[in-house]
Amino acid sequence: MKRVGVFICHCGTNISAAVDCEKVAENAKSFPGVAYSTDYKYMCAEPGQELIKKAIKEQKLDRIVVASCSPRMHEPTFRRCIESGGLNAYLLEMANIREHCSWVHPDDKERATIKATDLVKMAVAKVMQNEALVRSTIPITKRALVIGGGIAGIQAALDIANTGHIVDVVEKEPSIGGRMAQVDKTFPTLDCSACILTPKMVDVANHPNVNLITYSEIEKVEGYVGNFDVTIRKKARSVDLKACTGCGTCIQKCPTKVPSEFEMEMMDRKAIYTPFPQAIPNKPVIDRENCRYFKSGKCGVCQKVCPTNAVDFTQEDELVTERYGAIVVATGFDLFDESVYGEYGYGKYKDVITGLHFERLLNASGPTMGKIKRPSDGKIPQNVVFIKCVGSRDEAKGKAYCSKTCCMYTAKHATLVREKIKDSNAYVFYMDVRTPGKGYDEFYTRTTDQYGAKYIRGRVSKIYEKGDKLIVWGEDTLLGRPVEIEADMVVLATAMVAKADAAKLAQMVGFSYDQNHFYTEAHPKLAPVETHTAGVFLAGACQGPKDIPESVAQASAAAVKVCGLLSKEEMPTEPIISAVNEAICSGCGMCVPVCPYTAIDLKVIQERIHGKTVSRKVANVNSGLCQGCGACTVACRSAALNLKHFTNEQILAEVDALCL
Amino acid sequence: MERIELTAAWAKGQEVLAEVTKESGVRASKCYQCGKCSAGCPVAFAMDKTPREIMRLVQLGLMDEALQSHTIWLCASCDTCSTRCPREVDIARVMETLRIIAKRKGSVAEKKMDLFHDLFLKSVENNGRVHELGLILGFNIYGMQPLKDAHFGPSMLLKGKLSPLPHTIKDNGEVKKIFANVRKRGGKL
Amino acid sequence: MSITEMPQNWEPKILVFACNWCTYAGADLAGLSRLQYPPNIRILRVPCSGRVNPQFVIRAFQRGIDGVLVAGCHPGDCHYVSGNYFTRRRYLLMQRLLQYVGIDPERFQARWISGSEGPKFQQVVTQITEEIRAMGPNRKLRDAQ
Amino acid sequence: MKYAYYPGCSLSSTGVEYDISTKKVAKSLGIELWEIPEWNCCGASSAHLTDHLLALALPARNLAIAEEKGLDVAIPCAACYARCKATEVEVRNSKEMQETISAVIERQYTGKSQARALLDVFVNDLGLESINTLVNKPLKDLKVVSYYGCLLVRPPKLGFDDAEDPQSMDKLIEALGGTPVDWAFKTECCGAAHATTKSEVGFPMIEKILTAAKETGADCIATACPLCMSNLDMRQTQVGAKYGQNYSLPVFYFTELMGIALGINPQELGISKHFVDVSGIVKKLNEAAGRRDTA
Ligand SMILES: Cc1cc2nc3c(=O)[nH]c(=O)nc-3n(C[C@H](O)[C@H](O)[C@H](O)COP(=O)(O)OP(=O)(O)OC[C@H]3O[C@@H](n4cnc5c(N)ncnc54)[C@H](O)[C@@H]3O)c2cc1C
Ligand SMILES: Cc1cc2nc3c(=O)[nH]c(=O)nc-3n(C[C@H](O)[C@H](O)[C@H](O)COP(=O)(O)OP(=O)(O)OC[C@H]3O[C@@H](n4cnc5c(N)ncnc54)[C@H](O)[C@@H]3O)c2cc1C
Ligand code: SF4
Ligand code: SF4
Ligand code: SF4
Ligand code: SF4
Ligand code: SF4
Ligand code: SF4
Ligand code: SF4
Ligand code: SF4
Repeated sequence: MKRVGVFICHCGTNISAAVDCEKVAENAKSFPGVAYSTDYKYMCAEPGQELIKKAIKEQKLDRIVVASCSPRMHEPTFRRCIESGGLNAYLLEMANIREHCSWVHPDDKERATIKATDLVKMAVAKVMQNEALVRSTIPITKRALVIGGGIAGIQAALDIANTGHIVDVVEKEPSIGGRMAQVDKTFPTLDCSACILTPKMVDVANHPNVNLITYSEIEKVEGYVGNFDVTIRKKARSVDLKACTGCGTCIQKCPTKVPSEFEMEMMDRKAIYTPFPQAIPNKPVIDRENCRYFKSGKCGVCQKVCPTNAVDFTQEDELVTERYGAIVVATGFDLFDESVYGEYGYGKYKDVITGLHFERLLNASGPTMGKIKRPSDGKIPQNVVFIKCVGSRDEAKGKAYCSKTCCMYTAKHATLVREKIKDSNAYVFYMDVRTPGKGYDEFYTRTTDQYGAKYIRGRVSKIYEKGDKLIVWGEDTLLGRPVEIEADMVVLATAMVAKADAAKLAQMVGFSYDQNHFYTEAHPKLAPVETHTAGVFLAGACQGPKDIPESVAQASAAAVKVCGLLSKEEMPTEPIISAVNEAICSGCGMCVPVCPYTAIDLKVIQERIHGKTVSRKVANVNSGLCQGCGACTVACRSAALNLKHFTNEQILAEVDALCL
Repeated sequence: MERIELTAAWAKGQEVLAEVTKESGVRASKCYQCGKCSAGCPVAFAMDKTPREIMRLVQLGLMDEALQSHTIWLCASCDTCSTRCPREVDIARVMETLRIIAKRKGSVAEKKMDLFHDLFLKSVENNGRVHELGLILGFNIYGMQPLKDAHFGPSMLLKGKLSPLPHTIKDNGEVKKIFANVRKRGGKL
Repeated sequence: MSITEMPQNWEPKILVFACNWCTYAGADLAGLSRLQYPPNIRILRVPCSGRVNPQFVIRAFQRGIDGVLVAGCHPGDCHYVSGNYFTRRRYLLMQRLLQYVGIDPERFQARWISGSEGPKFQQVVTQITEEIRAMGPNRKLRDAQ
Repeated sequence: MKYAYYPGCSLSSTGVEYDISTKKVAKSLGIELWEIPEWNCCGASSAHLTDHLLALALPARNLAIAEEKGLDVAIPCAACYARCKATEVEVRNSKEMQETISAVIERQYTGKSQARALLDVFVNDLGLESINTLVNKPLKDLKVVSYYGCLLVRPPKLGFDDAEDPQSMDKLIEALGGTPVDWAFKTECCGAAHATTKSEVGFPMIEKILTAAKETGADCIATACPLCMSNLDMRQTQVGAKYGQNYSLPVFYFTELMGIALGINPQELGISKHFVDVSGIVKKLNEAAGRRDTA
């Protein structure tokens, strides 16, 4: 026999003013299963809790209903209370007779009392079906993985490592550093990007808790929070990192020149190369697609000149599998392919370039040694036109969103043109100037006031070459007149877009992305670094356009989340999850696509039927992934799935209790 | 400059704005006033308002001003603006619709152009095809500029480029019917 | 049953399935803000509006409930990513099913009410109570039993 | 290969040579053109300014006749093509419009018969390689800027070529043995719509295009539209006089250049009907061909 105890709270007069608590307690005595019912002034207070504990013992109660405030307020309190009274925490139900009753019906005590009675009746009916549930735990592997070694990945890795946890950083390129390494100076302070980035790169490389795994990619991810099994492909570098001293002799002697990706193809690199001088690791890699040895079997110069015998043509890709407790994804962004703007002639006119090209032109170790020169003829441009929102805020040809960084970096570029080129003009075509951020608008104001850049409100419609000039057609929308500029160079502030392989990576790790393939945070305001997948966190521009300060802030936030997770030995799991009744599951698989957390898969079980062993498919809920939403239970036509603590039977019992 | 009282203007423009929206299929609110249309418009130099300004007038419901502008008549229907608009606003279609409505309302800023189109269509209705010589002569006579482009005439005739007689199709009943049917459906031709 | 046979003092009884994260919290907020509404609704807490099996709704009508409201987070705001998306799809199916079994489909409603929309909660349940009251008691299935 | 052929009004007057050269070239390429009997004016520059339904109905009649024959329509004039294409697309995309139009023209038109630009047909259906193999008098050393005009490749969603930097005519010139010259005014509007009614507006537009073409050092302009032709050829001297320029820049229909390359006697193609003298170019081509013959 089940013995339910019912406890009606007055909440001082908060409840009792509108609900006749004694009467409700009295009514409850007649509900099936109720062995004891009482009311009290303050249930959550020490004496109230003692009252419950005492009743459990004296009345031999095996399940409890508390009718009081919202369970969102005190469910944990009363769960702890009955637990210390010797009952399983999940043998509690609450009836919300304050927020949902007394407070909203203060003037109709009779009907409020009827309603409170109904609510208690429902809770009693439900609790009769409650089962003891146990919170289990899963062990946590105390090692974190950071995917992507840009500024966001570097910062996250450093913060995690500094708390004493081990971090692996997997970077696709031969060096860490990301886009920030390509940028020359950074807004809003104009300090040199390398000067602030390089020390961080060195720190992360030298940190005893950090393993850099460069020139590598994620191949497979299995498992879930606490225990992700990740397979990493270490691409053949053709240089033995341990033997190589980074002397650079091989690079000097290599006869093969290839346009450098890092320098936006405005300069050459060799087939054996480091992407940039401050690269980390500062050891070369052979680009097998272009190396003569790999193309024709001839050459091998680098191997011959290497004093330490580090060049190894026979190296092969290596697959390693490692277990991690948490993952930070920090894979950054790409730039929009502006060649879709036929009217701007990108790709056709050499002196129409992107902002990133311009960064390299500004950089002292770039193709022009930091002198702003035109790619076509090396002349110093006098009139430089900047066009903002290229590919951003353009539904027709590009992306609908704002790329957030380009207003600022264009202001930076315009400032630098005026600073570096005597008598130059910087014209900026803009639609809006978006500079929210500390010191940002002041920076923009200096660009116009102090540096005299000319801002023209309007989008450019056409650029064409006339002699060695570029004619730019725009409208000054503030004047309402078409305008034309004879420019020497045009710089397009192209949109920040998701990495080409962003969706693939998200599918592999198992979290969601938006229509633009930026990664989706768990909540846009309150969980901006979490994903919907427990244990996977986001940092930097892979989640959406961001500048460096924001990327760093997000990285540190993600690191805290990771450390919070790794600081525990094991993790309790919520027992309110879905369970499969294998006996009646038909294996139809209807439930599988419904689960937002991909917690359900089909497994094969062996059964003995009439003395024969047969195997069949049944659904299998991964308790580490299930979050207990219950969507699957509705999808199952055989009613083989049920959600613990909110079972079909429990809910139907509540419905019946209310109606009958 | 005269101050516009926006609330009253907005209320007044609603009916025409609804017509423009319905007939052009363009929601003016989509335009974010970037000016790319005007920047590339080949006729902008001759217009009294840039195409973007026309869109702005429509957005604010200042329909009289839009309908009375020369711009809508000067637009060459080249589609440059619609092709490049980042918000996929079909401005050329808005211009077209405004012209049609201006004509309907009798507020035509470029009377001569309007006359030409009328003659053109009359020629089509009567002959099934356009008789270029007749059209040009007619236009210049009605338009009070009898000698305009006259110097092209003789050499055109010589080159066999202008026929003194209209080209007609044998049975023009079908084309006449098309005009009649369009009129029946409310077309003001 | 004709209107004249309507029991005296009849009050509609309405069952509200409220998702734990949005609508239940919205109802709590209505309480905290002391926003009054008719005492005809009874809230049944579910983790997500997507947990509501059409079976539950049918059962309630069978047992004589006068109206059912399923309420959850706004589309796109679901605590469980996509649960309310299923609710949306099932809603129309449910209404058709009810029509089939002879219940006025208007007795069944689905609404999106977030945790910060206390006033909206008040407004929605007030409105629904009045609508159901106007429809009179649901007898169809109970009588058929 | 068989197409319905819609010449349009201009090709029987100002653009006769376009009609003549089209027919000759199609014949030697083995393309059969079935001229739509009793075709009517598509309403080109005027109908769409007066009434949207009329603007769709006029071209629809011609398209409907072609549809009855089961043929797509090859259209040389860019303006006619644009109107016909707009009709085809609107009818195909809306059942309602299809019914309305069919009722207005009192013929059935479903949008199945497609409006095709003649250039598109030559370049994409017949193909550049086939054309190239038939060339026997290549346009050697002839530098040509291709002028597509504003209507041929717009709107981009309907076009058969890139709306900002179309290539088909350039590639065709190349296939004919000529040298296509890249420039930025391929699709700039020449203001043909205002040629008669407000020519003062058209002049600066024509000036821009002719100046840009001249600056590239090209020998001539190739065009695909009789309205562009009138503006660039017939009005060239007038515009030149106004801006103090002597362009002397011959303008050809691309079909004329094709005809010449295919070995058809230039006179038969109607090139003597041009206003700007083309004899210099013909002579140059003949000399080149002669050199080749004797070599
Ligand atoms: C022209 C320009 C100028 C700018 N100027 C400034 C400025 O002055 N100030 C400022 O604050 N911001 C500036 N920014 C913005 C700044 O570049 C970004 O905020 C910053 O780079 C974002 O860092 P991140 O680490 O998120 O991404 P990234 O820098 O893109 O780094 C991502 C890293 O992940 C790696 N990766 C990608 N995919 C994978 C994968 N599948 N597996 C493994 N590794 C992967 C990449 O190789 C890369 O190393 C500028 C941006 C541009 C385009
Ligand atoms: C009108 C308006 C609308 C907004 N709307 C949005 C929106 O829609 N979305 C959005 O994302 N953001 C919005 N914001 C911004 C949002 O309010 C802030 O981002 C957010 O409140 C910042 O949180 P905070 O904790 O940093 O600061 P606060 O919210 O200011 O909290 C600071 C706390 O510190 C306490 N405190 C201050 N000094 C001391 C002291 N010396 N000792 C102890 N305690 C102290 C204060 O009492 C306060 O409780 C809005 C802001 C405004 C003004
Ligand atoms: S349990 Fe809730 S209702 Fe009771 S006294 Fe505490 S706060 Fe008030
Ligand atoms: S591979 Fe050899 S030569 Fe090249 S940098 Fe390393 S040690 Fe020097
Ligand atoms: S083998 Fe390849 S990498 Fe080495 S020197 Fe030759 S080309 Fe360069
Ligand atoms: S940040 Fe500025 S330039 Fe960049 S997309 Fe946004 S508004 Fe345009
Ligand atoms: S309850 Fe929700 S999270 Fe759990 S398995 Fe079912 S659908 Fe997935
Ligand atoms: S649990 Fe239900 S839905 Fe899932 S496979 Fe089994 S029978 Fe099908
Ligand atoms: S281009 Fe489009 S969005 Fe921009 S002003 Fe013109 S109509 Fe508006
Ligand atoms: S269609 Fe009209 S408004 Fe648009 S660019 Fe052409 S001439 Fe200008």
